Amino acid sequence: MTLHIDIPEETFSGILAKAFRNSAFVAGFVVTLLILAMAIASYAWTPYDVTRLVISDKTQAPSLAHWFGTDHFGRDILSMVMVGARNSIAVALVAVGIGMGVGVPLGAFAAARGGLVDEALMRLNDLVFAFPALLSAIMITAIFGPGAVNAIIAIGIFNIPVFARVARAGALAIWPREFILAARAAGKSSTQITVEHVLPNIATLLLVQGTIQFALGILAEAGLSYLGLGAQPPMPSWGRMLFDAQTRMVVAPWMAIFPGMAIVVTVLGLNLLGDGIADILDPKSRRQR
Amino acid sequence: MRLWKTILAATVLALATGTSAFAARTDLVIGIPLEPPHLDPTAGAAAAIDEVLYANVFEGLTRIGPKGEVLPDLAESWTISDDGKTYTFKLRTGVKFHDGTEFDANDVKFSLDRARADNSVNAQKGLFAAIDKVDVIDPATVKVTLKNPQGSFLYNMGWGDAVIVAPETADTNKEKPIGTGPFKFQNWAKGSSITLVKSDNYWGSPASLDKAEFRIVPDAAAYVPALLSGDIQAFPFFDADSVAQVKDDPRFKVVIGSTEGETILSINNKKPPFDKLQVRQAISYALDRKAIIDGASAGLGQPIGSHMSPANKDYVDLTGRYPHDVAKAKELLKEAGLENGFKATLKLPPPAYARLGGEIIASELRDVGIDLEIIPVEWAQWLDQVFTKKDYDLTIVSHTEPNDIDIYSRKDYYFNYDNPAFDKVIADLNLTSDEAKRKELLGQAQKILADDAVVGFLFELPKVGVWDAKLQGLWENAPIQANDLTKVKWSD
Amino acid sequence: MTAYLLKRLAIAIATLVLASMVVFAVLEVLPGDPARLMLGLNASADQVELLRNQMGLNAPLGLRYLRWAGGLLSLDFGRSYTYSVPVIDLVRERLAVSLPLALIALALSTIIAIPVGLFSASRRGRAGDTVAMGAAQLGVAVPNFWFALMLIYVFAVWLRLVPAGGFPGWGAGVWPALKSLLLPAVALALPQAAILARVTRSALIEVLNEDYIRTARAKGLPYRAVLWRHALRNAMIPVLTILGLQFAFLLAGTIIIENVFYLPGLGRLVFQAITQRDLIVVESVVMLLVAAVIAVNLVVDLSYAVVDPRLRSRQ
Amino acid sequence: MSLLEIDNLSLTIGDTPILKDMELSVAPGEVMGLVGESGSGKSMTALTVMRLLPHAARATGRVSFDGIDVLAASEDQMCALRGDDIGMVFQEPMTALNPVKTIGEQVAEGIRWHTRASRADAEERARKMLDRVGLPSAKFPLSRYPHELSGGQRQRVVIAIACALKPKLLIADEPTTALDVVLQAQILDLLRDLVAESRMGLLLISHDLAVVTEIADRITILRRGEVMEAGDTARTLSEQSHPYTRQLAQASMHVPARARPHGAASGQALLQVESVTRDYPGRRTSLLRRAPVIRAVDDVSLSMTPGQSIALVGRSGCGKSTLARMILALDRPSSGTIRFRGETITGKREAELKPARRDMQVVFQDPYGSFDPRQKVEKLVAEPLHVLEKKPTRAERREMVAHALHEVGLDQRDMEKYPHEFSGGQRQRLSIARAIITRPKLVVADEPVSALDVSIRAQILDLFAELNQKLGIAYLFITHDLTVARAITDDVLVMHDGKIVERGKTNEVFDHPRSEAAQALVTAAPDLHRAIARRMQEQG
Repeated sequence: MTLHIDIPEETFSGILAKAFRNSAFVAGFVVTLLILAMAIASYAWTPYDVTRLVISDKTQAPSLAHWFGTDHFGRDILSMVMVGARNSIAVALVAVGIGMGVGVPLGAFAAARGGLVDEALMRLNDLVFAFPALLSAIMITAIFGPGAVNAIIAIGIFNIPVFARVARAGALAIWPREFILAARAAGKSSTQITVEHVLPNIATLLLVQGTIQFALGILAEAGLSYLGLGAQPPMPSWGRMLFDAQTRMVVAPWMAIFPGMAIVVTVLGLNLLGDGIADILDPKSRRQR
Repeated sequence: MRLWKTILAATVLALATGTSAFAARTDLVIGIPLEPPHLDPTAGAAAAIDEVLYANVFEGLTRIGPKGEVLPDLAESWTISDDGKTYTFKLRTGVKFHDGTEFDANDVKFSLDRARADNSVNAQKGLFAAIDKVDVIDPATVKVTLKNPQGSFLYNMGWGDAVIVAPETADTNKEKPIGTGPFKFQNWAKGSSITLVKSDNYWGSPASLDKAEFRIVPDAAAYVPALLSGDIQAFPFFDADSVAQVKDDPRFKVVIGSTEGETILSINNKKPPFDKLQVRQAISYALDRKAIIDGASAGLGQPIGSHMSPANKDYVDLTGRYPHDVAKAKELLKEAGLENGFKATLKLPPPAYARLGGEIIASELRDVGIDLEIIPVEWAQWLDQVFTKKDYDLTIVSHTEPNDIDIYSRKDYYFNYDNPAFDKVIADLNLTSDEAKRKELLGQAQKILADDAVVGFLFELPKVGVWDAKLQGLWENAPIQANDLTKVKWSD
Repeated sequence: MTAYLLKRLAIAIATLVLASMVVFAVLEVLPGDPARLMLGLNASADQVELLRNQMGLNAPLGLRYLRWAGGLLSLDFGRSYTYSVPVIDLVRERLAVSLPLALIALALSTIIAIPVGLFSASRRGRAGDTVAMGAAQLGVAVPNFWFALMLIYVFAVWLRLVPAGGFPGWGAGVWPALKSLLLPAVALALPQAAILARVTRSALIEVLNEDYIRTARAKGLPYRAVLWRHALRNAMIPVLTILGLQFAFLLAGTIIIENVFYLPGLGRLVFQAITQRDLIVVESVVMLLVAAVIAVNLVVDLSYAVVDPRLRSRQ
Repeated sequence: MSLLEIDNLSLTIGDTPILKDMELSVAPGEVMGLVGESGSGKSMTALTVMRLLPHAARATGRVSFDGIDVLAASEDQMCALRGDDIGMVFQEPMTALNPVKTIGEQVAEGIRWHTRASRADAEERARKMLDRVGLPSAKFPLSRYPHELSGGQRQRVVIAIACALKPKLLIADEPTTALDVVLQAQILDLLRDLVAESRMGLLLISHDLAVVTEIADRITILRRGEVMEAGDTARTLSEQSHPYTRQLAQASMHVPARARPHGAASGQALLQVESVTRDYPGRRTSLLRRAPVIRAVDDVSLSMTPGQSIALVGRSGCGKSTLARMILALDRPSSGTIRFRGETITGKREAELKPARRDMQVVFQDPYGSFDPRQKVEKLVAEPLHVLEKKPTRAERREMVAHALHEVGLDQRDMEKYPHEFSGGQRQRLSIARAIITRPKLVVADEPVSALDVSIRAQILDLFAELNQKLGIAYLFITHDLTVARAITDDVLVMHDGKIVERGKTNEVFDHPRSEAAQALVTAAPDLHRAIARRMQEQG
């Protein structure tokens, strides 16, 4: 099932100008930027110190002092969301990094080499895909102990076959192209060809897949920390905040609303960004011939 | 969009007719957090087994009442010899097991001998250690001779692990429990619920409930919706944090009682720097019990200064020994040569008191310079790493067994605490049955533990019970891990 | 066709064996001793050792693997440490919850997603399309346990139409059992429907650009007939792929939903088994899930051949 | 009253103008040829008549078919017309049929839709129609799937679909462009018979003047959406009153000036191919028997001398591209050896091929596919320098690229641009620049001009001729177009089913083809001179 790839034909500046007319891209870009800024800002400053527990002002409603209200330990939820962003983004980003870093070369190599190597990689992929992702992530964190690092590894492992499959499909669509034959006629080795010609041409495909996996990573991290297997206290995480909020839904609904919204907005932003990029660089949408 | 509207309307209509009308009720659904691994109280330590079966399905010679007092049960009455070593129990007659077989003295001898045998898998073998021999005088009388007088023997015979089972069904109790209680076992849907129904051949006054279902609800978050939607009518051990959501609701009653659970910050006494007394005392000074109770148990539960439940008649209030004093704690740390603090790990088992309490304690100890790394563990890992291998610095756990101050004298218990003076007090306690003498000895024991700051004594785990306002007869306290339904009935 | 079938079958079996080795190896590393857990606080060390031998935990690794794998083939999964009951019975009970839940969720997701995908593909770029895809974006972004919470408080607590959780068992009648599966199924179906709608839409748009669609229109077929008779069938392959993945996820990935609704499903069985170090249950159920996923993939592969004749003859 | 009347039709898609005040009419039984280069709007005219335009299209003016005002008709009216009164055949047969439906279903569908016939009747008529277009039921049962048919056979199915209900007007948009010469002749004959048989009007759209001249009664020449000239085919093409018509006609017949064949072959042979064979594993029909072997190249031997230019002609699928790739060492022969400048190159590892690669390069067919759009021209043209012994410095490299660009008639500054900033013809020049930058001894050109428009094709052939003279590069020209072979090469090899069936001087072979395959090629190949002459006789 090879993917039919039309190579977009546009200069970089042309693409950029086009990007800012695409609503999905702009919305996604702005939201993602905001969340990133919030996460980075939290290193320097947050309205309150998230490690200080002030039991006396426990579960206060949103007020001028605490815009998002306080949680069951009296911690400021806005600060927790900001620091939580740092954790979620870090986990998802590194997990995608692992997925791409290992998956893409594997996929590209399999496509370039073909034959036995390709078959072996595909079987490996099927094997990892066969394992239920969330369950296996739980097994991994149960073995090595919960914590952000283990969550990264658990989520990262399941990104590898995704990128391997996408990279392979993309590369297989590029290899029969004539400019590859020309490069072979110029005596270039399959590795040189992969680096110079194949990877740049499937870059957009990987970028789009990257944003999607990033968004899924955020959700996976939230799921793991909801089960108590993600980042450990005093490091706040959105999933954990949702878990703590559950038993206080009726009394303190803001404890559930704001972290939930943070997850939704971040994932929405990333998906829109992904869609925007796909639309901009997808030649089919522009071909009116 | 038209399609959507029709689908929504149809589902709402169909579901509305399905809810059950409220008849005068004789059934009850009780929510419990943990599912028992099996249904034989004489072969497992899990509290959940007793919570379902104690007094409802199985009965012992004696029984522990709602206030922790010892009541007669299958033993109608008993006489104790002067030297306190031989007990002669007069058994009730005409008692039948749920499978119709007769109950008599032979069953008692079989149960006691089985529990104290070498290859017995009974989780509390210590209860029977003092027994020398058991003799059947006649079908309604049993004589038990002890090796040495034991003040708590009658109390011990009231434990869930000491219930009387029939030889024919002893081995199959794990799956199909056969006892003599007012309820008999009906069905066990693994992972979901255990159902008991009224026994038709009970010797005593029959239960008022026809059917009692214990439904397993592991996630505290699901308690409130289950209550509010009427799925479950009673939670004997409700989640402290969720109480705020139901306490003003007229449909429900919130009953705060006490348990035998001393919630403590256990310290590994042999592991430096915790082997230094000043460090352990500094920790006790750093703890703000009130904040911990507010944060971890929604303000419910009494602070404790030593290993004794305030509801116990021999309780000595030692909470004043270490008031919350950050400066004193820092001073003590300086004395111990650790003025700029140190790092340590805090391993937390799953229950809410541990996971919430742990975060608060970590924050409080951080104020005095002790930087704790929180490591959440499951019970299996806790038992393996903390309890068996003693591979821990600090941990939080609530010891819910009654009268268990003697654990500090047990050899290689996970506290790694070894104080001959304390061991002597406990040894004397075991030998005396005179109440006044026992009270004096227990007081000494509590004082030693407080002075040595063996652990950080936090609070007595409250029993937070929430059930339908029209429900009567459920216990307020939990002197023993049980949900005695014998007296439970609907008021309307 | 048979060549295609046999090749896929051989691959499936190879993957299965490989997976069983991985599962066994991973679980040997798992810290925590099940025997100690079963005996509780006061059991002495030699009692624990006695139990370990009884359960054969001390036998050499290779032997235990072969014994276990052999058992798997004869469907004798061995006895659970915590429940001391044959694992197969446990699994059968839990499957009675997880399988219908997965099927209902999959049905719900398909019934919602395919029409929405078709609708927005045929109105590409217009208002209907952007609204539908906006909703799909939201559907994917909402964490399903958060959505489940909302569902409980609206439909169970406030409207009291459905139970807030728990599973009465099929014995208690089909309707009450179904009612208790409804909310969890909806909570699971939402993100899946969102993903499936987006995939259906992009697959259809891809197909609608093909030349044979223009040939069909040149035959005089109106747009709607072209969409149903020509476009939909060609767009099936990517849709089938996603359906296969979703069913595999719905079978095993629902731990969180099972927790929120306290349903005795497969997910929670394995989650508890991991926490209680009930190795036999974890190994067997994970293997069962892996086998199910491989079977589903095999079915999806075969359905490709049914949908697309080109695959039938190819190597 | 003519069947189809279009006058001052203007069409814009989004904000780009496509057609301006266009007129055209087709009478029943008449064949109207619509000729124009790519981008002239000829396909859009057809789609306007069928009302199959994209959303953003806006059409003004009058298009009347059989008295019906097409532009004002409702969608239902148009659905009733399409497939029943107007049939359409498209260019690309490989993708024109639905891959998941049988050919029977796809032909019968139109019939059932319009006539409400029962399944059995519709299939019966479909069966008859398929026989009529030359797909006998013995070999082509209704249950066959498109992927089981060749390009030519699929085009016949498309024609069957279009003519199933004996439409009044048949529109054929470049029906044979994707087929080889012999197939093209067969399909044109089929169209001519079908039109004559039921007095259908035929609007034949093509960029190939020769094809249109052979079949069309009247002709309309379109350029950038405007009608340049229209009238009887013979008169219009012989008088060539409009300058654009003249330019088109001459370009079609252009033969580049070649002073003299490059110095007679002397010295050591450049290339020797000795009994080379290439087998591919066929589809495994049953599990037990080994898969039947497909022999693409069968025991081929040839040799080339420096500076010589040879044409390799044959129908599509005859193995000429496979042979070329083996010569370029991009594919390994199953048996036989290839020696290039005395060195055996078959069976060598990539590293050992470096010296050979320095002296041979390749030019491909598709100008859009032969360049990586992600890189600038400078890097692309300089790619072959990779094989040079000593790597040139950046400055030297830019110098060599500038020189190569100049040689192919492009500007130095083009080095900084991306491939998509060039037209099809310019890209082919870039391709040639890339091929000659290392001063190779042999350039293999695989259908280098077949994707280009007529006028540009002539310029590129001139460039090839000029470079052959100046740099003494030997060419191996692969083409299915005999006029190209005749124009540019001295010798020709005719291939059929993997074998070389005839070889010799290009003109001699083409004037007196001996082998049966060569004869078929020569008779089928459209030739503008011959076509005009024949038309003149008919139309007097």
